[in-house]
Amino acid sequence: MNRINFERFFETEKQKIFGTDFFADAEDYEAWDEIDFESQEDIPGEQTFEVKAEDLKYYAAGVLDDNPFMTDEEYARNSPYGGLIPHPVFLTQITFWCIGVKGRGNWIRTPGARNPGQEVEIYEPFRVGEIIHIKMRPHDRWIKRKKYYLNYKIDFYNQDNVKKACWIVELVLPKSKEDIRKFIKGIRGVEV
Amino acid sequence: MEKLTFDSLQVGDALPSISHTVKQETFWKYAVGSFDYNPVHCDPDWVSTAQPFGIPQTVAHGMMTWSFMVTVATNWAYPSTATITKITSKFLRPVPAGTTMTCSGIVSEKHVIRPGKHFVVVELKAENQDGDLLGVSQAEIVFPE
Amino acid sequence: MEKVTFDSVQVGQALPSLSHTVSQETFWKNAVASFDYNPVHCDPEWVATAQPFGIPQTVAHGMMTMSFMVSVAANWAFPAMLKITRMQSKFVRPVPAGTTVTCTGVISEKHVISPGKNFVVLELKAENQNNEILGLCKTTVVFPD
Amino acid sequence: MSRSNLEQFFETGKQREFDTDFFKGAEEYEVWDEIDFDSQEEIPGEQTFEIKAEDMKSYAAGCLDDNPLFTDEEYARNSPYGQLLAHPIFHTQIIFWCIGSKGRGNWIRTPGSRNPGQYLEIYEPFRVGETIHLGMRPYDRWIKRGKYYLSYEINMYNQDNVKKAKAIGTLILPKSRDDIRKFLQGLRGLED
Repeated sequence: MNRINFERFFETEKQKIFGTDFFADAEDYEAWDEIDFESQEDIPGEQTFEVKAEDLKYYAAGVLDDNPFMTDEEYARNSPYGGLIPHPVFLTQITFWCIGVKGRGNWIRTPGARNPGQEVEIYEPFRVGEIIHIKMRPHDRWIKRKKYYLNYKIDFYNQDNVKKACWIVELVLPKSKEDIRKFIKGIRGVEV
Repeated sequence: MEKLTFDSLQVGDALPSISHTVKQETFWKYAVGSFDYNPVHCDPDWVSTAQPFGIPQTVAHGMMTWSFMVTVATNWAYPSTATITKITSKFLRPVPAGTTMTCSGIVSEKHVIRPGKHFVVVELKAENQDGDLLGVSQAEIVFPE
Repeated sequence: MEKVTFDSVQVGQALPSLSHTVSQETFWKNAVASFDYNPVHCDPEWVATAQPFGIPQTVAHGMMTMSFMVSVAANWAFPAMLKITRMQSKFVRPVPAGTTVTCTGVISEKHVISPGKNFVVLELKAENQNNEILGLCKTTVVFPD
Repeated sequence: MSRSNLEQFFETGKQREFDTDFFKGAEEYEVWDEIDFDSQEEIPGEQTFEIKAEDMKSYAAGCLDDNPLFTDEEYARNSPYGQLLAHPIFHTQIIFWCIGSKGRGNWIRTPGSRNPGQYLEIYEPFRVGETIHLGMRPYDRWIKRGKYYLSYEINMYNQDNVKKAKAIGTLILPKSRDDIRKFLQGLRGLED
């Protein structure tokens, strides 16, 4: 699966440097049965996210939303918002970026993972110019109908430590590293 | 009831069910036990015209139906000193006197947190003699170390 | 910027719908936009055998389907300066390339709290061309005036 | 509706004292469209609840639960719990008692109200000898499919202000005082 499929769509700085190969380090992703629920203190992301107009605009484009508040800087500036506002699900981009490849929470990159549904709460919309950092911790882990669920609670803060949003990010995962390895080799590693 | 441990449990395990046939007297008794003397449960004359549920009979307290369902969980969990921490309920049909309510439960989720914090989710339900769903409840039950 | 007042909205009111036909290219574009390059969306060869969803095709990102649904809410709320505060989604069916996703929304609950805190709950739905439900999203919209 | 139907089941001091006529004073109950949601500080109940063994035992009997942990003090004392336990839904008795008929929250007595479902969190089990007081506040109020819902958050504390449990109590209510009056005359004061 090489990058050329994606490169033609790259528009932002961050997109050009982000690791697009989710297989590359899959062996080291946190596995469902190895997550430490003992310590409850907050875990930072691998990196922070400086919000640029291009990030907002191309998230909206990526979800085929042509709403001018999210895509047209001039229009947004003259609106009561006074500037671009993001699509409410823009924090997806922030999360995959801040979690990165090596850090805690990288299980969200697991090949073979499935998305059962999410819960997001927005306190303040993200704004161009803010530098967002995330704090996350294991929240719940369960088995239901032979599927292995995991979720982390992620809080999003800006440079002044104002809490902007909260997301309970949840996936159905392969159970163990061994099952992840199967998926890496292209074999189904769930509910076998 | 033999002792259960979190590890011995499986998603899909059924809990022993219970059933009760409820009469007007049952509603009066529960009203006394709960201080909920709402006439929709206690006053057959008033209810025959007021009919909050659109039927002329008195009906069981939602809280009684809930209590019946939770009893299925406590009968199953307490012998193993497991504790119930969170319970929700939904009442789907009014339950007139004469109904035989059967309450049952199954383990639907196993939450693997850490020793002393592991919990299961039990789905409870109450059905009448025709198998119609009267109410449902979901209980989180934490197992000791 | 037409003003939408809390009193003017009614439970049951439908919001303007939208629809998109998704292709593999749409998935690649969304991967770039969200940094979510999971092979289940991006790698047709791998998915042909790995089949996490038990089908040999790549499928849309859940977050894209959620974004489509939330766009229905944003198209209605943003021009009226209403604030989208909470979203809770559920993905019911995988969405393979070639699907036409149609998203609709209806005001299902009106929460009368106090000026500045009133909110409505929208039930948003995504369906495919055979009217099968792909996803659901419950969204809270607060009226700031 | 004569009290005699009920008196036959009285077992506790509180039961003999409690006003069983929900019609009396119903005109003054809090009404759906008149609840003040602005102030968010916790409102106390009209009275407190000193837990006696008879109260817990009578609740279990009232819901036909013969579990000896709830009904047999001697058995309970020798069990791993070491003392009498309350059925998890015993809080219903506490709430109806503490709210009484005149104070805030008395909408739960409204003739014509319906119970759509409840939410309860138990932090510490209730114990004989504790004196429980309530801390309530309006939580949510909404219309759905022509029905008028009201919910209060009801926190239950013991004499040392330890929070024992939290309930979100919700009922479908008649919309206005006029609708309640209809019910008082034995008519159906609802639109759905």
